[in-house]
Amino acid sequence: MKMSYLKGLALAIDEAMAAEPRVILMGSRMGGHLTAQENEAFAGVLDRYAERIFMNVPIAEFGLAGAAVGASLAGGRPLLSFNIGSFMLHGFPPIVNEAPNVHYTTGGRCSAPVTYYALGGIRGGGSSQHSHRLQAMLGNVPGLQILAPATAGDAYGLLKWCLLESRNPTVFFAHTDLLLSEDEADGASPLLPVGSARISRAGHDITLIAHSVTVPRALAAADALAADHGVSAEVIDLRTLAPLDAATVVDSVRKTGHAVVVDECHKSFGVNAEIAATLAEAALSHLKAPIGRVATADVPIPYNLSLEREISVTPDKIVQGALSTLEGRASC
Amino acid sequence: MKMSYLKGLALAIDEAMAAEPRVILMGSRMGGHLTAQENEAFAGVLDRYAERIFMNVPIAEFGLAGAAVGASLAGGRPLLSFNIGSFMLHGFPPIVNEAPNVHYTTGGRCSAPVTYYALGGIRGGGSSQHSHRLQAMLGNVPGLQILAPATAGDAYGLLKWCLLESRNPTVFFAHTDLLLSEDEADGASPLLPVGSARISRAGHDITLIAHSVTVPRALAAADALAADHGVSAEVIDLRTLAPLDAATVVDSVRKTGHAVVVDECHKSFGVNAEIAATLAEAALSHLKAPIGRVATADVPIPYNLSLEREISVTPDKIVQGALSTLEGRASC
Amino acid sequence: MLLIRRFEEGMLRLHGRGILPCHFHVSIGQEATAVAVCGAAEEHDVLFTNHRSNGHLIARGADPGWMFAEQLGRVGGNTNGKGGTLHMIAPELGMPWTTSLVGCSVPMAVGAALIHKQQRRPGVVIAFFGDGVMEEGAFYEGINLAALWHVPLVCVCENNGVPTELRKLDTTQPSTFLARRLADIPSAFGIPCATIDGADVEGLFDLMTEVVGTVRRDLAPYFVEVRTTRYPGNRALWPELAGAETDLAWAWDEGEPPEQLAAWSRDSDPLMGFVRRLLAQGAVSRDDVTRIDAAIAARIDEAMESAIRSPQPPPDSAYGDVWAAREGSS
Amino acid sequence: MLLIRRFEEGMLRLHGRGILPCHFHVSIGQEATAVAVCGAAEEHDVLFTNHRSNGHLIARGADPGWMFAEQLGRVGGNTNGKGGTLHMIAPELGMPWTTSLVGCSVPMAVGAALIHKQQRRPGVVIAFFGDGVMEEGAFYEGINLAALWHVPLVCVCENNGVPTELRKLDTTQPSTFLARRLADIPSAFGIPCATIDGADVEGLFDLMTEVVGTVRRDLAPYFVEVRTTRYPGNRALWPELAGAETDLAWAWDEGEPPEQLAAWSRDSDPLMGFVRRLLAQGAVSRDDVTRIDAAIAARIDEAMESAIRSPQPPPDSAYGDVWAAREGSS
Ligand SMILES: Cc1ncc(C[n+]2csc(CCOP(=O)(O)OP(=O)(O)O)c2C)c(N)n1
Ligand SMILES: Cc1ncc(C[n+]2csc(CCOP(=O)(O)OP(=O)(O)O)c2C)c(N)n1
Ligand SMILES: [Mg+2]
Ligand SMILES: [Mg+2]
Repeated sequence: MKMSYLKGLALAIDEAMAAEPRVILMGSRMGGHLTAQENEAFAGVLDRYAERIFMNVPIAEFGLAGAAVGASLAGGRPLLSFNIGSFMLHGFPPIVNEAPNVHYTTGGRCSAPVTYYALGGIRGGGSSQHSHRLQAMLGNVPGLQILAPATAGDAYGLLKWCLLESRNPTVFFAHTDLLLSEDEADGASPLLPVGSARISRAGHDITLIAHSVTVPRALAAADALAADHGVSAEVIDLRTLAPLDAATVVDSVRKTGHAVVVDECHKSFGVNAEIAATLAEAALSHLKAPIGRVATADVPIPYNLSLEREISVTPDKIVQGALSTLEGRASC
Repeated sequence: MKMSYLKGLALAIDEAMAAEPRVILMGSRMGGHLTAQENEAFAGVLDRYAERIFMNVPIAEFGLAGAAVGASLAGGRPLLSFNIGSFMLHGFPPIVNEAPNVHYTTGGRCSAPVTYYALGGIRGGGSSQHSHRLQAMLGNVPGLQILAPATAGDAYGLLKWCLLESRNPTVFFAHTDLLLSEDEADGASPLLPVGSARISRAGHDITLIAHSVTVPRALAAADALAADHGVSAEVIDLRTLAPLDAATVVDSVRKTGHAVVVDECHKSFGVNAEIAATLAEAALSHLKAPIGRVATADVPIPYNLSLEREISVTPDKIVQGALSTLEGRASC
Repeated sequence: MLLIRRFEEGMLRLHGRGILPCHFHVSIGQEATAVAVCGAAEEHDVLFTNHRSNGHLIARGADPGWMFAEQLGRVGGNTNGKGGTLHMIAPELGMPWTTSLVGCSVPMAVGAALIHKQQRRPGVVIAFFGDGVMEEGAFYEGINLAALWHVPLVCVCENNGVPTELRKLDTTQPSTFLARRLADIPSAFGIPCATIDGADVEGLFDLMTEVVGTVRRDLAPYFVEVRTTRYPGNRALWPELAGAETDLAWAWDEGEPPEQLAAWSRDSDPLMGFVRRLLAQGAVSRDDVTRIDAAIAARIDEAMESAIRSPQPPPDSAYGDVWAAREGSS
Repeated sequence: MLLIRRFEEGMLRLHGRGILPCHFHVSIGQEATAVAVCGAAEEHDVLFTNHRSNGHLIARGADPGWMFAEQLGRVGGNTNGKGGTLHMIAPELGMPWTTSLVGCSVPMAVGAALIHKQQRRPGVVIAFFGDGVMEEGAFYEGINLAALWHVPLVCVCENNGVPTELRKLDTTQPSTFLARRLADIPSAFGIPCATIDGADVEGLFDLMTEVVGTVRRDLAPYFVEVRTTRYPGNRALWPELAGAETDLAWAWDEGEPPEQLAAWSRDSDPLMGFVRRLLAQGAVSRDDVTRIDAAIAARIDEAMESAIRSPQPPPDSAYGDVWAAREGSS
């Protein structure tokens, strides 16, 4: 069955709430400005579980993030939606410094199974304050699961897993530019435990390592590389950033000998840095060329759409990065 | 003149406040639990500029961080001390999403020359909530200068530069374990613009890339490597993480062919990842072995001091990491 | 008020033409607040606006020309396409930085006011913000600091969702914010408060003149809650034109507002109320009103068209302005 | 109260021996609050304590043995050396997680109370926190949510810096927090409030019984400010013994407290006051007091010595407990 990413989220929530009465839903809407599509995807869900839905809330990201931790400590399994990811910064004290510490600091006696949801990313006109991609920042927080799936099926499977199975705190990043994308998926797909990457396209000349919105862009680049340059690119969708499936990445690069990391975070200190470092540590002898890093430029996000595009990751830039790497040059 | 790191900070503040009436000092004390030593280092300073000192403040990190941005917008040059770095998380909305955006988002018309000071790091019994090292997280924020000097002289020079010359927002990380360390420095040292690393010890077999508290540990490891293993290690003190002096790092590794990044951040997504990625992109062909990453383990910080030591970066672990790299093995 | 209204109706037309880059906000029905506050402000004062900034800027004297260009992200705006609708700034008018994070402006305004006081500068600081700000913790940290440091700060809280019949009172039914009387909170911190009907521009002007004067004299914070009733076009996520653009002739009963606008226009629109009172007092004639309106409409049309013709900023300008040059070097 | 006092005096002795890993806190002078609140609480209630947790834990029934081990970071504590002084927990007593971030516990307690209500669980939630919490924005976001969701939450604000002469009133001189009457703030959010002298354990017990009962019945939040006067040993950054350990014989004028302690012991110590009243009422004899105290002292000494003998956790245990196993698997 074809399903949109938004519908995948709605279905995961619907099924999880049906299966598990401890699941509650808090916070803001999940579809950004796609109100109509969100309403359609969620039709019925919010009514069906009305007494477990707390979506009419004040503008109080810290308070809500903290309340979600508390709810998880008391035996709830809360999903808190921030809508726009940038607002998650307000909730960093609980998200970074409460939830991920609970299990460890209590010597394994308690845990905080809370799931935070946000639309990460550059969204068109969001300018500097509404376009954050916080996954790299949060990656430096031990004890926090970070998910950034790229497809409807994975969004469904991972979110449902978080709500039903995980006993760790999780941050789940969706992306405005993915919400309406469709792929084959259905409610019968198995739960998807965190920590496993997916090879989205097999190839043998070069590995493109992507996550979230950069996956479809890397796939488009792989098409262009094949069609225009006769290059066979393997595309890896990381899906979960913490825990990271380093083995899949390393194995692929051992095979292709070339790697370009594709990342919507700013380049410096981005997810791309961790992947490149992992390869430099674990696959160095297999690398035939410098690791390319195609990422958002190290500038705040500008408002104007052509400027925004200029500093963003595009299939074109990925193609250029791949070609540079294949020629043995650094990509920037 | 021998000077402690604390004294370097005090002297920078004293001289900057004398030279520039727009400098104000806000927030909490700067020396953590070293009250007596802090009082001695700052003797007189707080009285001398009493009307520009706002150190009796509520527990309101967000409010203070925001107020500091506002003060800088209105023509002040504030220094805001958080004391313990973990509390800076409360101030992330202004620190991450206001100050660094001002210059860019106003098209270069305004700027926010605010300096945030904190004691970063693992401090002995701080447990999970009081031991943060936030420099890697903040590295992914364009427009934010990040300083983490290791010596009294650099602390003095960089802090004074921030207070007098910089027109960009800056986060300055000191470290409890550095505050009492002494080195040659005096008030006549030149201002130290951000963005330049220092070669703390020259060597030719391997490059150890460190910052903040890992610099003395890397130097100790270099001594041991020389004495016990006949290895000549070059030690680089990054001093400023953003902007990063990649050239100094790359040049050194081109020369030695071996690199170990030494970092008190958690390993995954730490500063070490950015440095390793920079090398994998820009110096790959010169690398004779995988890049070693010696960093704090990916676990929250435990309370017990022997557990804390177990997961921390020590000279021993750096020596082991260097030897592994020299043998061509990954260091972990 | 009329210039603001016509500017924002112009924004709705731009939106209709599909050329605004993204979500935006209009302050239709809140114009009196902007006009009264900026009327009471002086040149050296510093103002912080928010995501709903058009009124504040125009009332402060900003030119609709660059404002349209800014809204469109074009050259000729104030930021060369970098800031845009959520970050409308005018440093030349004492509006150096605009945040769109709900709540952040309050502590920033406090810090600015601290500098004004500490450097003995002329000028107070004025912060405009919505009622939603009081749901954010930053507000409380900010007002506590304002009270602690005793800084010259005027907090203008635009409570823009008050039902018509409650507008002249000082309490509302709790929604997501549980305090029934907003002013109770700053009062608890020892900050003087006033509450006023935002449809009453004359009353607003008198009050704001007094408040700003008091803050200027006492160098201490003040909190004003201005209560307005939501414009029917502001009920959905995206603003829309409720029925029709304002026709000032409704003031003399020539034609009628569309049904969805009628009650609001009659009871809650500060602009129509003001026009009606001016006419009733004989301060202006219908002809005056029509003539002024036509001139403003022409000015808006021209500003809008010139903004639309304005070029996109060059792509590589995206890489500039990250780092400010060091002190004294620029 | 006496067990708490002797435990914390034991902490000061451990500190004197230089074997505490780091900075710690004692609640000397606040014991009555802990005892009264925990006395009013029931088994199913969930409690959130803070960095100053010894009293809350002991009053809830925690054993001094594991508590000393936890304070020392040893095996035998409740977290195998991972948590320590800032994170004293007791899941078995309804205290699953302790934050030492000022302010964070309030929203967490609200969320826990939401679950209690939504799952129709027995038990209310009780949050202990200091007056400093009201300087943090999180507090306000938390109480607004508590009022919005109408959750069974008892906020116990321990205002521990009130001058003796003001303790029975409900206002203080503003310091870094500008609200003179703390209760004004929850009141503004529609939350019922009470204010009480923290040296009056009987009064506290009556009040807390009533408050906890009301919250249990109405499933709605309540705020209590408990006002205590700072123990002279709690004035510097590190706690220290002010003069001498408490000698209960001071209650019958055998010997005298050291000068620095005398006024506090006479006017502000809830423990000494209680002992004096019990003696005056004839409810206990001097002998009873002495005997009980000796038994407690022995228990504390033994607990402390056994904790000191307890081993360090094995080094590689540092790498465990990062990830919790999936649901149902453990
Ligand atoms: C920190 C933060 N959270 C959420 C938002 C999203 N947001 C933008 S405007 C708005 C409503 C603000 O309400 P109010 O302050 O009353 O201003 P109004 O829009 O009514 O003028 C919200 C929630 C934001 N911009 N910043
Ligand atoms: C967010 C945060 N900021 C600062 C601190 C440092 N700190 C620890 S205890 C304390 C004082 C708290 O005062 P109060 O809440 O009144 O509790 P008390 O110590 O008086 O019991 C402070 C500032 C902290 N732990 N957390
Ligand atoms: Mg509003
Ligand atoms: Mg206190």
